Amino acid sequence: MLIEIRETPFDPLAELSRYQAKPDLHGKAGALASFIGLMRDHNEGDQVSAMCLEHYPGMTEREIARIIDEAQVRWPLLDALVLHRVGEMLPADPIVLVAVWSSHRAAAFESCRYIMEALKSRAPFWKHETLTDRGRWVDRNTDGY
Amino acid sequence: MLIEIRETPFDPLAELSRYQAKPDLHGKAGALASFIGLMRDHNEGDQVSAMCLEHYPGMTEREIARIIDEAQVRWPLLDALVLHRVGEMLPADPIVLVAVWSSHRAAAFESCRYIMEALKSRAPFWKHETLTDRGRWVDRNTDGY
Amino acid sequence: MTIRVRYFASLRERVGCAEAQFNTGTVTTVATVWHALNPDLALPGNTLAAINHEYATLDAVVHDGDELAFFPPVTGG
Amino acid sequence: MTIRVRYFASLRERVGCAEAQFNTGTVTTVATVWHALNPDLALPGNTLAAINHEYATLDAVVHDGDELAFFPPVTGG
Repeated sequence: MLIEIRETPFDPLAELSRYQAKPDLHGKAGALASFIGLMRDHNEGDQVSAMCLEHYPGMTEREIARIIDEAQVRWPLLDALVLHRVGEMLPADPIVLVAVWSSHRAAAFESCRYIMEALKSRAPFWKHETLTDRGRWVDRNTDGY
Repeated sequence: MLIEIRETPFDPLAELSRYQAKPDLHGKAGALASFIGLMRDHNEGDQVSAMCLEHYPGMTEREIARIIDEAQVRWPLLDALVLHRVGEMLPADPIVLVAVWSSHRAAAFESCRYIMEALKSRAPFWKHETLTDRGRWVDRNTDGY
Repeated sequence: MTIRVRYFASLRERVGCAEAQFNTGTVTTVATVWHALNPDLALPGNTLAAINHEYATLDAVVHDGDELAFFPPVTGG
Repeated sequence: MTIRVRYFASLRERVGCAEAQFNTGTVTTVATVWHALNPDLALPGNTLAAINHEYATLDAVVHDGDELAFFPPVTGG
Protein backbone atom coordinates (compact mmCIF):
# COMPACT_ATOMS: atom_id res chain seq x y z
CA MET A 1 0.00 0.00 0.00
CA LEU A 2 1.36 3.41 -0.94
CA ILE A 3 0.07 6.94 -0.37
CA GLU A 4 2.01 9.90 -1.69
CA ILE A 5 1.48 13.62 -2.05
CA ARG A 6 3.43 14.99 -5.01
CA GLU A 7 4.52 18.60 -5.40
CA THR A 8 5.58 18.17 -9.02
CA PRO A 9 3.77 16.75 -12.09
CA PHE A 10 3.52 12.95 -12.17
CA ASP A 11 2.57 10.38 -14.80
CA PRO A 12 -0.10 8.21 -13.16
CA LEU A 13 0.07 5.45 -15.77
CA ALA A 14 3.84 5.16 -15.48
CA GLU A 15 3.51 5.09 -11.68
CA LEU A 16 0.86 2.40 -11.98
CA SER A 17 3.14 0.32 -14.23
CA ARG A 18 5.99 0.57 -11.78
CA TYR A 19 3.82 -0.35 -8.80
CA GLN A 20 2.07 -3.18 -10.63
CA ALA A 21 5.43 -4.94 -11.08
CA LYS A 22 5.40 -5.91 -7.38
CA PRO A 23 5.98 -9.66 -7.28
CA ASP A 24 3.23 -10.35 -4.74
CA LEU A 25 0.58 -9.21 -7.20
CA HIS A 26 1.87 -11.52 -9.96
CA GLY A 27 -0.76 -14.14 -10.74
CA LYS A 28 -2.78 -13.26 -7.61
CA ALA A 29 -4.50 -10.10 -8.78
CA GLY A 30 -7.31 -10.74 -11.26
CA ALA A 31 -8.56 -7.17 -11.23
CA LEU A 32 -7.07 -3.68 -11.21
CA ALA A 33 -9.55 -0.82 -11.02
CA SER A 34 -8.17 2.68 -11.24
CA PHE A 35 -9.32 6.25 -11.39
CA ILE A 36 -7.35 9.25 -12.61
CA GLY A 37 -8.60 12.77 -11.97
CA LEU A 38 -7.32 15.32 -14.48
CA MET A 39 -7.43 19.09 -14.40
CA ARG A 40 -10.09 20.46 -16.73
CA ASP A 41 -9.73 23.80 -18.54
CA HIS A 42 -13.29 24.76 -17.51
CA ASN A 43 -15.38 24.65 -14.36
CA GLU A 44 -18.88 25.91 -13.62
CA GLY A 45 -19.05 27.71 -16.96
CA ASP A 46 -15.71 29.53 -16.61
CA GLN A 47 -12.41 28.99 -18.33
CA VAL A 48 -9.72 27.92 -15.89
CA SER A 49 -6.12 28.64 -16.88
CA ALA A 50 -4.31 27.33 -13.78
CA MET A 51 -4.97 25.85 -10.39
CA CYS A 52 -3.21 25.71 -7.06
CA LEU A 53 -3.91 22.81 -4.72
CA GLU A 54 -3.27 23.37 -1.03
CA HIS A 55 -3.25 20.58 1.54
CA TYR A 56 -2.71 19.94 5.23
CA PRO A 57 0.58 18.00 5.36
CA GLY A 58 0.37 15.11 7.75
CA MET A 59 -3.40 15.06 8.15
CA THR A 60 -3.91 14.47 4.43
CA GLU A 61 -1.81 11.32 4.40
CA ARG A 62 -3.38 10.05 7.63
CA GLU A 63 -6.92 10.62 6.39
CA ILE A 64 -6.22 8.78 3.14
CA ALA A 65 -4.67 5.92 5.14
CA ARG A 66 -7.82 5.74 7.28
CA ILE A 67 -9.95 5.61 4.13
CA ILE A 68 -7.90 2.74 2.69
CA ASP A 69 -8.13 0.91 6.03
CA GLU A 70 -11.91 1.22 5.90
CA ALA A 71 -11.93 -0.13 2.34
CA GLN A 72 -9.76 -3.08 3.40
CA VAL A 73 -12.28 -3.96 6.09
CA ARG A 74 -15.15 -3.89 3.61
CA TRP A 75 -13.52 -5.60 0.62
CA PRO A 76 -10.79 -8.26 0.17
CA LEU A 77 -8.09 -6.07 -1.35
CA LEU A 78 -4.62 -7.18 -2.36
CA ASP A 79 -3.10 -3.70 -2.65
CA ALA A 80 -3.88 -0.03 -3.13
CA LEU A 81 -2.04 3.01 -4.48
CA VAL A 82 -3.09 6.63 -4.01
CA LEU A 83 -1.10 9.55 -5.44
CA HIS A 84 -2.25 13.15 -5.20
CA ARG A 85 -0.76 16.29 -6.66
CA VAL A 86 -0.46 19.58 -4.76
CA GLY A 87 0.86 23.02 -5.73
CA GLU A 88 0.59 24.88 -9.02
CA MET A 89 -0.82 22.97 -11.98
CA LEU A 90 -2.14 23.41 -15.53
CA PRO A 91 -5.09 22.00 -17.50
CA ALA A 92 -4.73 18.29 -18.37
CA ASP A 93 -2.32 17.72 -15.46
CA PRO A 94 -3.13 14.60 -13.46
CA ILE A 95 -4.46 15.52 -10.00
CA VAL A 96 -5.14 12.17 -8.39
CA LEU A 97 -4.62 8.46 -8.98
CA VAL A 98 -6.54 5.82 -7.02
CA ALA A 99 -5.75 2.20 -7.91
CA VAL A 100 -6.90 -1.01 -6.24
CA TRP A 101 -5.90 -4.61 -6.89
CA SER A 102 -8.10 -7.54 -5.93
CA SER A 103 -8.73 -11.15 -6.92
CA HIS A 104 -12.14 -10.31 -8.32
CA ARG A 105 -13.61 -7.34 -10.11
CA ALA A 106 -16.53 -6.40 -7.86
CA ALA A 107 -14.20 -5.65 -4.93
CA ALA A 108 -11.85 -3.68 -7.18
CA PHE A 109 -14.58 -1.54 -8.76
CA GLU A 110 -16.42 -0.82 -5.53
CA SER A 111 -13.42 -0.10 -3.34
CA CYS A 112 -11.80 2.16 -5.98
CA ARG A 113 -14.91 4.28 -6.10
CA TYR A 114 -15.30 4.21 -2.32
CA ILE A 115 -11.73 5.43 -1.79
CA MET A 116 -12.11 8.15 -4.41
CA GLU A 117 -15.41 9.45 -2.99
CA ALA A 118 -14.14 9.37 0.59
CA LEU A 119 -10.97 11.18 -0.50
CA LYS A 120 -13.03 13.90 -2.15
CA SER A 121 -15.24 14.40 0.90
CA ARG A 122 -12.67 13.98 3.70
CA ALA A 123 -9.03 14.39 2.65
CA PRO A 124 -7.91 17.97 3.42
CA PHE A 125 -7.11 19.46 0.02
CA TRP A 126 -8.36 22.79 -1.33
CA LYS A 127 -8.43 24.00 -4.93
CA HIS A 128 -7.84 27.60 -5.92
CA GLU A 129 -8.61 28.33 -9.57
CA THR A 130 -7.15 31.05 -11.78
CA LEU A 131 -9.82 32.33 -14.16
CA THR A 132 -9.35 34.81 -17.00
CA ASP A 133 -9.93 37.84 -14.79
CA ARG A 134 -9.70 36.64 -11.20
CA GLY A 135 -8.94 33.82 -8.79
CA ARG A 136 -11.43 31.84 -6.73
CA TRP A 137 -11.54 29.06 -4.20
CA VAL A 138 -13.61 26.06 -5.23
CA ASP A 139 -16.20 26.06 -2.45
CA ARG A 140 -17.26 22.42 -2.48
CA ASN A 141 -16.93 19.17 -4.38
CA THR A 142 -19.92 17.89 -6.31
CA ASP A 143 -21.44 14.65 -5.10
CA GLY A 144 -20.03 11.66 -6.98
CA TYR A 145 -22.88 9.18 -6.59
CA MET B 1 -13.39 5.19 -29.56
CA LEU B 2 -11.27 2.08 -30.13
CA ILE B 3 -12.04 -1.63 -29.79
CA GLU B 4 -9.33 -4.16 -30.52
CA ILE B 5 -8.88 -7.90 -30.11
CA ARG B 6 -5.21 -8.78 -29.63
CA GLU B 7 -3.67 -12.15 -30.39
CA THR B 8 -0.38 -11.32 -28.66
CA PRO B 9 0.44 -10.00 -25.17
CA PHE B 10 -0.23 -6.30 -24.68
CA ASP B 11 0.65 -3.72 -22.03
CA PRO B 12 -2.64 -2.08 -21.05
CA LEU B 13 -1.03 0.85 -19.22
CA ALA B 14 1.24 1.67 -22.15
CA GLU B 15 -1.76 1.45 -24.50
CA LEU B 16 -3.70 3.73 -22.19
CA SER B 17 -0.86 6.26 -22.17
CA ARG B 18 -0.70 6.28 -25.95
CA TYR B 19 -4.47 6.67 -26.32
CA GLN B 20 -4.72 9.33 -23.63
CA ALA B 21 -2.41 11.59 -25.65
CA LYS B 22 -5.29 12.30 -28.09
CA PRO B 23 -5.51 16.09 -28.34
CA ASP B 24 -9.32 16.20 -28.02
CA LEU B 25 -9.13 14.85 -24.47
CA HIS B 26 -6.60 17.49 -23.38
CA GLY B 27 -8.17 19.75 -20.76
CA LYS B 28 -11.67 18.36 -21.50
CA ALA B 29 -11.49 15.05 -19.63
CA GLY B 30 -11.65 15.41 -15.87
CA ALA B 31 -11.98 11.70 -15.19
CA LEU B 32 -10.48 8.49 -16.53
CA ALA B 33 -11.85 5.29 -15.04
CA SER B 34 -10.24 2.06 -16.12
CA PHE B 35 -10.39 -1.62 -15.40
CA ILE B 36 -7.73 -4.20 -16.21
CA GLY B 37 -8.50 -7.91 -15.95
CA LEU B 38 -5.43 -10.05 -15.34
CA MET B 39 -4.98 -13.81 -15.56
CA ARG B 40 -4.86 -15.41 -12.11
CA ASP B 41 -2.82 -18.53 -11.38
CA HIS B 42 -5.78 -20.07 -9.54
CA ASN B 43 -9.52 -20.49 -10.15
CA GLU B 44 -12.21 -22.31 -8.16
CA GLY B 45 -9.60 -23.87 -5.88
CA ASP B 46 -7.37 -25.20 -8.68
CA GLN B 47 -3.97 -24.05 -9.89
CA VAL B 48 -4.11 -22.77 -13.44
CA SER B 49 -0.88 -22.86 -15.45
CA ALA B 50 -2.11 -21.52 -18.79
CA MET B 51 -5.24 -20.39 -20.52
CA CYS B 52 -6.54 -20.21 -24.08
CA LEU B 53 -9.14 -17.61 -24.99
CA GLU B 54 -11.32 -18.31 -27.99
CA HIS B 55 -13.59 -15.73 -29.57
CA TYR B 56 -16.01 -15.25 -32.45
CA PRO B 57 -14.21 -12.85 -34.80
CA GLY B 58 -16.52 -10.18 -36.08
CA MET B 59 -19.34 -10.74 -33.61
CA THR B 60 -17.05 -9.97 -30.66
CA GLU B 61 -16.11 -6.54 -31.98
CA ARG B 62 -19.71 -5.75 -32.95
CA GLU B 63 -21.08 -6.77 -29.57
CA ILE B 64 -18.51 -4.61 -27.73
CA ALA B 65 -19.36 -1.69 -30.03
CA ARG B 66 -23.06 -2.13 -29.20
CA ILE B 67 -22.21 -2.11 -25.49
CA ILE B 68 -20.21 1.12 -25.82
CA ASP B 69 -23.07 2.66 -27.80
CA GLU B 70 -25.45 1.80 -24.97
CA ALA B 71 -23.08 3.38 -22.44
CA GLN B 72 -22.84 6.53 -24.56
CA VAL B 73 -26.63 6.85 -24.49
CA ARG B 74 -26.71 6.50 -20.71
CA TRP B 75 -23.71 8.65 -19.76
CA PRO B 76 -21.95 11.72 -21.27
CA LEU B 77 -18.70 10.05 -22.34
CA LEU B 78 -15.80 11.73 -24.11
CA ASP B 79 -14.07 8.57 -25.26
CA ALA B 80 -13.70 4.83 -24.60
CA LEU B 81 -11.02 2.20 -25.21
CA VAL B 82 -11.54 -1.56 -25.00
CA LEU B 83 -8.73 -4.05 -25.67
CA HIS B 84 -9.14 -7.80 -25.22
CA ARG B 85 -6.61 -10.56 -25.55
CA VAL B 86 -7.30 -13.89 -27.25
CA GLY B 87 -5.19 -17.03 -27.79
CA GLU B 88 -2.68 -18.68 -25.45
CA MET B 89 -1.74 -16.81 -22.28
CA LEU B 90 0.00 -17.20 -18.94
CA PRO B 91 -0.73 -16.11 -15.35
CA ALA B 92 -0.42 -12.35 -14.80
CA ASP B 93 -1.01 -11.63 -18.49
CA PRO B 94 -3.49 -8.82 -19.06
CA ILE B 95 -6.77 -10.15 -20.49
CA VAL B 96 -8.89 -7.05 -20.87
CA LEU B 97 -8.67 -3.27 -20.61
CA VAL B 98 -11.77 -1.07 -20.37
CA ALA B 99 -11.13 2.68 -20.11
CA VAL B 100 -13.59 5.55 -20.21
CA TRP B 101 -12.99 9.31 -20.28
CA SER B 102 -15.59 11.79 -19.12
CA SER B 103 -15.82 15.33 -17.76
CA HIS B 104 -16.95 14.07 -14.37
CA ARG B 105 -16.19 11.04 -12.26
CA ALA B 106 -19.66 9.53 -11.75
CA ALA B 107 -20.13 8.95 -15.48
CA ALA B 108 -16.62 7.51 -15.80
CA PHE B 109 -16.97 5.10 -12.86
CA GLU B 110 -20.45 3.90 -13.77
CA SER B 111 -19.92 3.49 -17.50
CA CYS B 112 -16.59 1.70 -17.02
CA ARG B 113 -18.27 -0.87 -14.80
CA TYR B 114 -21.29 -1.12 -17.10
CA ILE B 115 -19.11 -1.81 -20.14
CA MET B 116 -17.05 -4.38 -18.25
CA GLU B 117 -20.08 -6.25 -16.90
CA ALA B 118 -21.87 -6.21 -20.25
CA LEU B 119 -18.68 -7.44 -21.95
CA LYS B 120 -18.44 -10.33 -19.49
CA SER B 121 -22.05 -11.35 -20.00
CA ARG B 122 -22.45 -10.75 -23.74
CA ALA B 123 -19.19 -10.54 -25.70
CA PRO B 124 -18.47 -13.95 -27.28
CA PHE B 125 -15.24 -15.09 -25.64
CA TRP B 126 -14.59 -18.47 -24.02
CA LYS B 127 -11.83 -19.44 -21.61
CA HIS B 128 -10.17 -22.84 -21.59
CA GLU B 129 -7.91 -23.41 -18.59
CA THR B 130 -4.93 -25.72 -18.33
CA LEU B 131 -4.78 -27.24 -14.82
CA THR B 132 -2.02 -29.44 -13.41
CA ASP B 133 -3.58 -32.66 -14.69
CA ARG B 134 -6.22 -31.66 -17.22
CA GLY B 135 -7.88 -28.91 -19.23
CA ARG B 136 -11.36 -27.47 -18.70
CA TRP B 137 -13.70 -24.93 -20.16
CA VAL B 138 -14.77 -22.21 -17.74
CA ASP B 139 -18.52 -22.81 -17.76
CA ARG B 140 -19.74 -19.37 -16.74
CA ASN B 141 -18.64 -15.99 -15.48
CA THR B 142 -19.46 -15.04 -11.90
CA ASP B 143 -21.82 -12.13 -11.40
CA GLY B 144 -19.96 -8.87 -10.97
CA TYR B 145 -22.52 -6.88 -8.99
CA MET C 1 -31.47 -21.76 -49.33
CA THR C 2 -28.12 -22.19 -47.66
CA ILE C 3 -27.20 -21.41 -44.03
CA ARG C 4 -23.64 -21.34 -42.71
CA VAL C 5 -23.60 -22.86 -39.23
CA ARG C 6 -20.77 -22.34 -36.70
CA TYR C 7 -20.06 -23.90 -33.32
CA PHE C 8 -17.73 -22.48 -30.66
CA ALA C 9 -15.79 -23.57 -27.57
CA SER C 10 -17.17 -26.58 -25.60
CA LEU C 11 -20.12 -26.85 -27.95
CA ARG C 12 -17.77 -27.18 -30.91
CA GLU C 13 -16.08 -30.07 -29.09
CA ARG C 14 -19.41 -31.77 -28.31
CA VAL C 15 -20.70 -31.44 -31.83
CA GLY C 16 -17.32 -32.48 -33.18
CA CYS C 17 -16.99 -29.76 -35.82
CA ALA C 18 -16.51 -25.99 -36.07
CA GLU C 19 -18.59 -25.34 -39.11
CA ALA C 20 -21.37 -26.93 -41.16
CA GLN C 21 -23.65 -26.02 -44.03
CA PHE C 22 -27.40 -26.47 -43.97
CA ASN C 23 -29.57 -26.50 -47.08
CA THR C 24 -33.34 -26.42 -47.06
CA GLY C 25 -36.24 -25.40 -49.25
CA THR C 26 -38.60 -24.36 -46.42
CA VAL C 27 -38.83 -21.63 -43.78
CA THR C 28 -36.56 -22.58 -40.92
CA THR C 29 -35.85 -21.46 -37.34
CA VAL C 30 -32.68 -21.59 -35.26
CA ALA C 31 -33.94 -24.63 -33.31
CA THR C 32 -34.91 -26.50 -36.48
CA VAL C 33 -31.43 -26.08 -37.94
CA TRP C 34 -29.86 -27.50 -34.77
CA HIS C 35 -32.13 -30.54 -34.70
CA ALA C 36 -31.69 -31.27 -38.38
CA LEU C 37 -27.90 -31.10 -38.14
CA ASN C 38 -27.59 -32.79 -34.73
CA PRO C 39 -30.41 -35.34 -34.53
CA ASP C 40 -28.73 -37.30 -31.73
CA LEU C 41 -27.71 -34.34 -29.57
CA ALA C 42 -30.30 -32.35 -27.59
CA LEU C 43 -29.59 -28.62 -27.65
CA PRO C 44 -27.98 -27.88 -24.24
CA GLY C 45 -30.28 -25.65 -22.17
CA ASN C 46 -27.76 -22.83 -21.75
CA THR C 47 -26.82 -22.60 -25.45
CA LEU C 48 -26.73 -19.16 -27.01
CA ALA C 49 -27.41 -18.48 -30.68
CA ALA C 50 -26.53 -15.62 -33.00
CA ILE C 51 -27.64 -14.82 -36.54
CA ASN C 52 -25.21 -12.67 -38.53
CA HIS C 53 -23.27 -11.67 -35.37
CA GLU C 54 -26.36 -10.67 -33.39
CA TYR C 55 -27.97 -12.65 -30.57
CA ALA C 56 -31.11 -14.50 -31.66
CA THR C 57 -33.76 -16.57 -29.91
CA LEU C 58 -34.29 -20.24 -30.77
CA ASP C 59 -37.50 -19.49 -32.63
CA ALA C 60 -35.93 -16.76 -34.80
CA VAL C 61 -36.26 -17.41 -38.54
CA VAL C 62 -33.07 -17.84 -40.56
CA HIS C 63 -32.74 -16.68 -44.15
CA ASP C 64 -30.69 -17.66 -47.17
CA GLY C 65 -27.05 -16.69 -46.74
CA ASP C 66 -27.30 -16.19 -42.97
CA GLU C 67 -24.49 -17.16 -40.64
CA LEU C 68 -25.95 -18.98 -37.64
CA ALA C 69 -23.76 -19.59 -34.59
CA PHE C 70 -24.28 -21.80 -31.53
CA PHE C 71 -22.15 -21.37 -28.44
CA PRO C 72 -22.08 -21.91 -24.64
CA PRO C 73 -22.34 -19.07 -22.07
CA VAL C 74 -19.56 -16.55 -22.69
CA THR C 75 -16.62 -16.34 -20.29
CA GLY C 76 -14.42 -13.47 -21.44
CA GLY C 77 -13.11 -10.46 -19.58
CA MET D 1 -1.69 25.06 28.47
CA THR D 2 -0.72 25.89 24.87
CA ILE D 3 -2.65 25.04 21.71
CA ARG D 4 -1.22 25.42 18.20
CA VAL D 5 -3.95 26.72 15.90
CA ARG D 6 -3.82 26.48 12.09
CA TYR D 7 -6.04 27.90 9.34
CA PHE D 8 -6.23 26.68 5.75
CA ALA D 9 -7.34 27.87 2.32
CA SER D 10 -10.14 30.49 2.15
CA LEU D 11 -10.45 30.47 5.95
CA ARG D 12 -6.76 31.34 6.27
CA GLU D 13 -7.39 34.32 3.98
CA ARG D 14 -10.43 35.43 5.98
CA VAL D 15 -8.67 35.13 9.32
CA GLY D 16 -5.60 36.74 7.84
CA CYS D 17 -3.04 34.30 9.22
CA ALA D 18 -2.01 30.68 8.79
CA GLU D 19 -1.08 29.92 12.34
CA ALA D 20 -1.65 31.19 15.88
CA GLN D 21 -0.94 30.14 19.42
CA PHE D 22 -3.56 29.99 22.14
CA ASN D 23 -2.75 29.89 25.85
CA THR D 24 -5.28 29.22 28.57
CA GLY D 25 -5.48 27.89 32.10
CA THR D 26 -8.94 26.34 31.85
CA VAL D 27 -10.61 23.45 30.01
CA THR D 28 -11.33 24.58 26.47
CA THR D 29 -13.30 23.36 23.44
CA VAL D 30 -12.72 23.85 19.72
CA ALA D 31 -15.43 26.51 19.52
CA THR D 32 -14.05 28.41 22.53
CA VAL D 33 -10.60 28.62 20.94
CA TRP D 34 -12.08 30.05 17.73
CA HIS D 35 -14.11 32.71 19.56
CA ALA D 36 -11.21 33.71 21.79
CA LEU D 37 -8.85 34.11 18.84
CA ASN D 38 -11.39 35.62 16.41
CA PRO D 39 -13.79 37.69 18.52
CA ASP D 40 -14.99 39.70 15.50
CA LEU D 41 -15.46 36.79 13.09
CA ALA D 42 -18.32 34.32 13.49
CA LEU D 43 -17.24 30.76 12.76
CA PRO D 44 -18.55 30.07 9.21
CA GLY D 45 -21.26 27.38 9.34
CA ASN D 46 -19.47 24.94 7.03
CA THR D 47 -16.11 25.11 8.83
CA LEU D 48 -14.39 21.83 9.60
CA ALA D 49 -12.06 21.30 12.55
CA ALA D 50 -9.36 18.75 13.31
CA ILE D 51 -7.39 18.02 16.47
CA ASN D 52 -4.01 16.38 15.90
CA HIS D 53 -4.88 15.51 12.27
CA GLU D 54 -8.22 13.93 13.11
CA TYR D 55 -11.65 15.46 12.49
CA ALA D 56 -13.21 16.89 15.66
CA THR D 57 -16.58 18.40 16.54
CA LEU D 58 -16.87 22.00 17.74
CA ASP D 59 -17.53 20.86 21.33
CA ALA D 60 -14.50 18.56 21.46
CA VAL D 61 -12.07 19.38 24.28
CA VAL D 62 -8.54 20.42 23.37
CA HIS D 63 -5.53 19.54 25.49
CA ASP D 64 -2.11 21.01 26.14
CA GLY D 65 0.14 20.57 23.11
CA ASP D 66 -2.70 19.82 20.70
CA GLU D 67 -2.66 21.06 17.14
CA LEU D 68 -6.09 22.44 16.27
CA ALA D 69 -6.95 23.19 12.63
CA PHE D 70 -9.86 25.09 11.07
CA PHE D 71 -10.63 24.78 7.37
CA PRO D 72 -13.42 25.09 4.78
CA PRO D 73 -15.05 22.09 3.03
CA VAL D 74 -12.37 20.08 1.26
CA THR D 75 -12.11 20.15 -2.54
CA GLY D 76 -9.39 17.72 -3.51
CA GLY D 77 -9.40 14.82 -5.94
